[in-house]
Amino acid sequence: MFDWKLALEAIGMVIYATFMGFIFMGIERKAMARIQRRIGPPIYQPIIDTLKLLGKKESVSHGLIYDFGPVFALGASITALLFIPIANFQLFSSNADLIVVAYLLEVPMLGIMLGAMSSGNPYSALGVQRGLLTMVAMQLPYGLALIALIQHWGTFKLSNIVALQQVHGWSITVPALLLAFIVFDIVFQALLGLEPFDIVSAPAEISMGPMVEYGGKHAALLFTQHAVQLFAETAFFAVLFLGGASNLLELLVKQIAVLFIAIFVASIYPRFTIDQAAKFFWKWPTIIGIIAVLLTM
Amino acid sequence: MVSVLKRSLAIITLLIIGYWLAQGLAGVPFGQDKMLVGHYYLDHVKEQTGAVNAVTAIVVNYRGFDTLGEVTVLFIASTGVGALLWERKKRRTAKTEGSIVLTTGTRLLVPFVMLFGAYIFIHGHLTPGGGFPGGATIATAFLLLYMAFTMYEIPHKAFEKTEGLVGMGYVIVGLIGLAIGGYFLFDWIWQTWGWGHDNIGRLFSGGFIPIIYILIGLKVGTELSGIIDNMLKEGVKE
Amino acid sequence: MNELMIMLFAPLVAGFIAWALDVRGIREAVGVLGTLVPLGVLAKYYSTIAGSNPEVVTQTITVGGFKLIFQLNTISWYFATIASLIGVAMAFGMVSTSRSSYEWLFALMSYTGVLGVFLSGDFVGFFLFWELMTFASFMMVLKRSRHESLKYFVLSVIGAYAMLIAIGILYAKIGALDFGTIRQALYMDAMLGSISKSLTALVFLLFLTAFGVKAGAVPLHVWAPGAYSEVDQSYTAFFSGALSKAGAYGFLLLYILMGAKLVAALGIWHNHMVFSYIIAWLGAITVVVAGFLAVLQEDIRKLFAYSSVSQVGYILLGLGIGTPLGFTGALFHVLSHAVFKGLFWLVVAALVLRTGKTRFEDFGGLAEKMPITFAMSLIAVLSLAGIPPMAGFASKWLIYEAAISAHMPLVAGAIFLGSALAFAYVVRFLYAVWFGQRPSDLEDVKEAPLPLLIGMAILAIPNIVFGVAPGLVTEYLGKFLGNPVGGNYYKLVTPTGTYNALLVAVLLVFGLAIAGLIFIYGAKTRRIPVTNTYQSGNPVTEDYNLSMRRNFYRPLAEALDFWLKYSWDRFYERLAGIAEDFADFLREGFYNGNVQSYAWYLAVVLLILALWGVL
Amino acid sequence: MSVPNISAFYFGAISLILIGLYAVLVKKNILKMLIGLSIMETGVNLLLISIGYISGKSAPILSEGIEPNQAVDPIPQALVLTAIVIGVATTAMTLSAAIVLYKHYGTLNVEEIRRLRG
Amino acid sequence: MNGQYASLLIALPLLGAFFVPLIKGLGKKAIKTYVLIITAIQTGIAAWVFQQVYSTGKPIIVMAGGWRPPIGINLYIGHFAALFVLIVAIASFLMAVFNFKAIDVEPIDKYAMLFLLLMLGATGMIATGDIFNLFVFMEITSITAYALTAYNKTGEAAEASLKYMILGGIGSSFFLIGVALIYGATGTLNMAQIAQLAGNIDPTVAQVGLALIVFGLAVEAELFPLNAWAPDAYQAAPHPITAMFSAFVVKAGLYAMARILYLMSSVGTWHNVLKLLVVMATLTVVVAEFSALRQRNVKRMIAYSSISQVGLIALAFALGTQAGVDAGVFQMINHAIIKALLFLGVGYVAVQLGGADIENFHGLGRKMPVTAFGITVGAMAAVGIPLFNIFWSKLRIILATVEAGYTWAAFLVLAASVVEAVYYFRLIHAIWFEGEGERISESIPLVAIVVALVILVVAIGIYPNYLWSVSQKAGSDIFNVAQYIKNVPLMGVGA
Repeated sequence: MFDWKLALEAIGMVIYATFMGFIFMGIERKAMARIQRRIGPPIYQPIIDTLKLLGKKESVSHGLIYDFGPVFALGASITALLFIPIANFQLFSSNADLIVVAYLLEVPMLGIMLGAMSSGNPYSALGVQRGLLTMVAMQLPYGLALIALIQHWGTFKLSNIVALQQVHGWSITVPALLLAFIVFDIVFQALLGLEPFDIVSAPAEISMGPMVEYGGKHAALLFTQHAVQLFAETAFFAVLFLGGASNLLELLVKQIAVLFIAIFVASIYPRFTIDQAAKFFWKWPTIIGIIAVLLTM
Repeated sequence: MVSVLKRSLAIITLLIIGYWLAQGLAGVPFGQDKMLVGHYYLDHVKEQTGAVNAVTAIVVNYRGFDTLGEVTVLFIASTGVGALLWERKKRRTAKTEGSIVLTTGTRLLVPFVMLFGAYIFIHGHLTPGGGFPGGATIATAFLLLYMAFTMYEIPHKAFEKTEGLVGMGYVIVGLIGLAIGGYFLFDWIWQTWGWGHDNIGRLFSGGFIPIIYILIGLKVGTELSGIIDNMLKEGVKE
Repeated sequence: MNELMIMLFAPLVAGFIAWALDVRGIREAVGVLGTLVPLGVLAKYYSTIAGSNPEVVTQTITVGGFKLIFQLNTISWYFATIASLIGVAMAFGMVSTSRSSYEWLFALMSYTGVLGVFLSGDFVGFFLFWELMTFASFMMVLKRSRHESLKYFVLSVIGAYAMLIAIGILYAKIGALDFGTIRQALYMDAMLGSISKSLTALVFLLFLTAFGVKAGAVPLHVWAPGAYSEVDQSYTAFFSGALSKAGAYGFLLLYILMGAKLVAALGIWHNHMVFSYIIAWLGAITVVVAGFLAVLQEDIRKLFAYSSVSQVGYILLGLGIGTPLGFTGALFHVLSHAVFKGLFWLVVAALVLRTGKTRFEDFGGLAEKMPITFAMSLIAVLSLAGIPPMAGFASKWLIYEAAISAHMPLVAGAIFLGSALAFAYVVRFLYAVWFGQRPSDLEDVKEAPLPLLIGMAILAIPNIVFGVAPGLVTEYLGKFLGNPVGGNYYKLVTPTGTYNALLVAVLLVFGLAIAGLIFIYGAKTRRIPVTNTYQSGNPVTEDYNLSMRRNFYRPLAEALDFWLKYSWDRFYERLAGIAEDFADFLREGFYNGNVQSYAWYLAVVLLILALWGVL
Repeated sequence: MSVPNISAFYFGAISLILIGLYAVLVKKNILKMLIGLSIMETGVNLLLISIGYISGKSAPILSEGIEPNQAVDPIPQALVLTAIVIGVATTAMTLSAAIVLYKHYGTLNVEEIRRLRG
Repeated sequence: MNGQYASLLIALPLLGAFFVPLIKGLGKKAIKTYVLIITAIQTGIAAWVFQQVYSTGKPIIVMAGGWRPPIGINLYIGHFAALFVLIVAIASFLMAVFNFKAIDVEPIDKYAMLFLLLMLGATGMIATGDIFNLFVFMEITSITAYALTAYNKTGEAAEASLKYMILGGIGSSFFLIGVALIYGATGTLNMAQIAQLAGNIDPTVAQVGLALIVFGLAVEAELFPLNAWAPDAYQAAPHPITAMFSAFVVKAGLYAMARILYLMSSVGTWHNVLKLLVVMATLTVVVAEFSALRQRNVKRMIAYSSISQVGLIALAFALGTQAGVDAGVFQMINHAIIKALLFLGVGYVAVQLGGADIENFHGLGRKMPVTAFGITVGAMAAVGIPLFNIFWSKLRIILATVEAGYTWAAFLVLAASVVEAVYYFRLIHAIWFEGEGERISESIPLVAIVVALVILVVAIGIYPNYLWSVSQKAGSDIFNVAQYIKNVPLMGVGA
């Protein structure tokens, strides 16, 4: 019963996604540098960093849960990835719908939190607190955007949504869903932990937030997780609002487009403090979200 | 200022209540014959109870139960007063001896007053009045003695015993009625034994009414004087 | 006496025996036995209830002129089994945490009360066991604190009496008390409309208060934190696991008995039944408000109390949606909430038993000391936060499906916010209790005693089993809801979405495998104790024990300070104060000791009689 | 709302009752209240008797000269006999209570006798 | 032993009371045992009468003096009277046992007499079939009550009894006016005949007469504005007497009111008398409950609670429906049991620990466990917790009230019973979970009584069927006036 074709596709997709994830991280750093009129590292720099971290002779660990955290995070990201219909590979998306994927995208957060908390470092605890608060803050608009989407298309299944978008045109062409797109875009910043909402791992303040205690292969795992997460998020964004893609190349273009929007926004805005972020999320994005939802009722 | 308001308010309230009562009484016209059970009593009192005085017949025979209750009420009153004013040792509070007129007058009058009281309750079934007025007159005799002499005290131990005995007597008469006639307070003398049927209107008639009235007379006399005795005394601080 | 009665009164009798004997060993044994009997009887009846030709088991007894009907149909079997499952877990928990026979008596009495509520087929029995349940749980709280217990009792008695008046009105209008006749009469009445609209609204409001208090809907949730935390914690597993479900059962009963009539009376608005829309919004507000309050708590028991209120809010929300899918989601959440909340409370019981502390700042770093309890709490955390392979997620997913497909977007938005808050306060619990630096006085903490661990295991297994195979529950619930959810044991298929629990679990394992491989191929790791992190090797002394256990979510509190000014608690305290002052005023005013004024009262009555007579 | 035309006896009885009630309602001294109480009782007794009276008929003593249909209604008279004794009993009890009260409180003013209240 | 021997119910206590002065010299203990024996015999007779009436199903008509009603006075011992005379006898017997411990103020012989006559008064009020005889027995009960309230001879006792006397005096005078009016209109004093003639008497007279009689009896039955004397009387009276007050004295007044109310049901303005009574009864419940909320003296608190529960019974009677009356009777029986239990417990604590203030009740669970347990069960039953007896009767009353259309009354009554739950559970908390103290020995007979009453309360709570059937029969005895008239062998008297 175990169909080999699907398994191979899955493994291939995981490798492709990891690789492309690192490239996206590279593009992100490169574009940010370019905007700030400096050269910036080559786009394959993250791959080199990860391999360097993996190659370290010895890695420090603070107990079982400290190790289990990053492993669980990466595993969850991979699972989430496999449920998103990427270009023409349906993978397992027929078995889960939008809500399941949205939740699976948030599960890695728990893995990172577990690891960070068990490290015993107060800064990582501070990072955990900020990460959680951001998640709480952005959850409402995030939900409203998804609900508007579901109500408009009338189905939860990602594959159906992609099919419908092929037929009726992309989601952003619908005015109500445009509002949802804007909300989702703002929330997307927080999901990726980019500039206005990167308080979670605020580099200047608490150096990498929750990951402060991580080094060696734990850091490598977290970097891979971040890459897969990045790829999955952008793919998810593309599937929902930009009508998915018939082939990988078209998907890649859309993902990079989304990425660039995020990078431009990130490079302009200063950092919000946590309660400012919460207040902000509960003001404008929520209002727009509610309008979008009421329009699509 | 408040009391004037209160008084006027009271008057208004009472007038309205009075008007309401008057309206109610208007439905019961004064002086008309409203009797229903009364006629039966008047027609049959002679041959059923042998008493000439219908009121006494009703009080003792027809509605004997009321009177039994009535006697209990007075008994409760005297016990209650006794209980409330009870002191271990009590003595009279009177300071001044009665004047010559009073003392000699009492010495002369007391036996006659007592006799008259006895007369009232013995002839209860013939003449107006009965056990209660008779007993009250006897009590006035004792009151006279109290007013006249500062040291006089009624033998209250003996009086309490008589009260008890006489009360029991009344109930036993009722129980005999139950035993003989099958009904509590049944006038077995008049109904079953049929004594005194021939001399209605004379002393030995009226079934057990005279007996009961004698008992009531003694009881009321002792009780009222007991009450007077309790009230006229003060506790002795040992 | 057929099994139904044995099942119903076994816990009560066991409670009395345990209370009377009061011998250390026997008391626990009798207690546990008392809780096992109902579970056994229910298991025996599973085949008749859920078998091929399901038939309802009924038993009627006449008590004091009332005919009490006890029936076991699919719904009551479902609720009764959940309650008895939690009951057994509670009994195992109480074996190690409760010292006095007083607690055994009233715990088992409340157990009979809950079973009675679920099994009774007429309003008198329902009201009797409802009062019994409230009274028994109140006595458990009375032992520990007067203020909290009185607050709990007054609110739930107000609810019970509101229900009594509603029952009275129905009895006056229909003349019968048993559910069958009432349901039939109200169904007919929906067309005829002999019961007026306003009267139906009044009855609905009264029932809403009664069941709202017990389920802990927002305006009436004030008793929950106090009552849940002031009781022997393993009993709270039952208190919040099973007793709050009586409230949910009440709402379900409302639908069954008066559904048609309420729709006819209160009408439809934007194709939502008005009365169910009210219940949905009640649930949504409860979820959000209780979630925010839970996040800001400093005491571990208060946190879980508010979290329990918020989770019951989900159930109300599910019921409020009104579609068969909504009912399935709500009833599935009844099971999952009972199971993971029961587990949490047993974990709290273990913590309180071993450390004797209840505030977050006193805990820390217990993961090594109590590994099994930590593992159990991790399962409970995953389930409550709604991480996919767990039962919590399955029921929450169903409620999402129902809410959005029933076009109730804002309510669905509330669930999103609620589940995020759930995630936040559950992770906060993990951090404050299990990780970080361990305070010195917790060094000698031992693992929880065996019976407590058994209790936890009893509740942990269903979490996983129903998480991976949610079809079992939806297929059973489908029996009386006209199976809105298709798919087999491990895959839920609704008209608008699917969720393959087994596949998610398998892929999660697959992902972990990949990550694990990467981890193993990396360098070998050197184990360092938690203490020498930011001190670069120097031992972390007590005063340097920097940890963020106290007011972990201070920024959120600042963001919400506008809303936090108002508190329902203070509002009710003021109300009670006003009532007591009114009582004093009444007493001083009326019985002022002066005979004359008493005589005046008589005169006034005479005046009233006179005026009324004269007019 | 016509003023009801009732006979003098009823009017007398009702006014006695009202005067008694007035005393109880207004007077401050306990003894005066008790006197008011006994006035009321006498008023009631008078009312009871006057209800039984039939104008132009004699007392219900059926000695030789008087026929049954010439007698007044005997029942109220029997009732009054009991009511008077009850009146005596109540007054005796109230007075003895007043005596005990005075011994303990030292005053008979209704305002001051208020230890038991609330 | 034909029915007439039921008159022993009245004769025996009377004979016993009159006999007491003769044995005065034998000392306190002898008198108390004497009272115990008399009440025991009375219970025996009452049980015989109860068995007689309930087995044959026909009421016993005792005709005093052999005269058939309406000529003579008749005692109508129907289902209700038989039941309640038994309750009066049993309660008096229990309190006679309590006398040994509770009474040591001096004139014990006078106390014994008053004790027996109080029992007599209540029995008479319940059994009588004649309204003036009802007045006499009401007077017997009230005057004994005045005397017994003032029995402790303290300042408070005298004050309480004076208040009771003045209000009782006014009440009974107006009752007598009512009787006079009814006699003036109908010409008879027998209740059955009045019921027959009530239809065609002048409506204003009937309205005034009925209103006055109900007013007079309402003072005795402690309805709202008229019950100002009750808390003081309950608090100041000796403990066994307070128990008797709340167990049956009040109820005798309430029964008499209900009996006359339903007899005159054919009077035109009957329905709005009922409405007024419903309002007064509900106010009684509410005011009494609220006044009990912050009581420092536990005895006064339970007095208020007893007044409010009696108000509940009055509400049940005032509904005017068969279900209401049955529920009222059922509540009467249950209330008698738990109030006897509560006052016995509180009284015994007051005797042992000196005074009934809440401070003495702190840690009572450790000092006097059995009494504390009795009080707790009594309190829990009073609140209406299931598995206790009041739950069933309160449920019946509420259902009957709502059925009769007085939903607002049911609402107020239930709000009041929430208040009742608060102050009772504060008491329970004070008893069991506050304060400390070492064990004090408790007297065996009282412990036996407390345990017996507790078992009774729980037994009725678990199996109320028998008592409910009894109260249904008793309820129909009051409500079904036509049957009452048929039972009484009226002579065809009249012009």
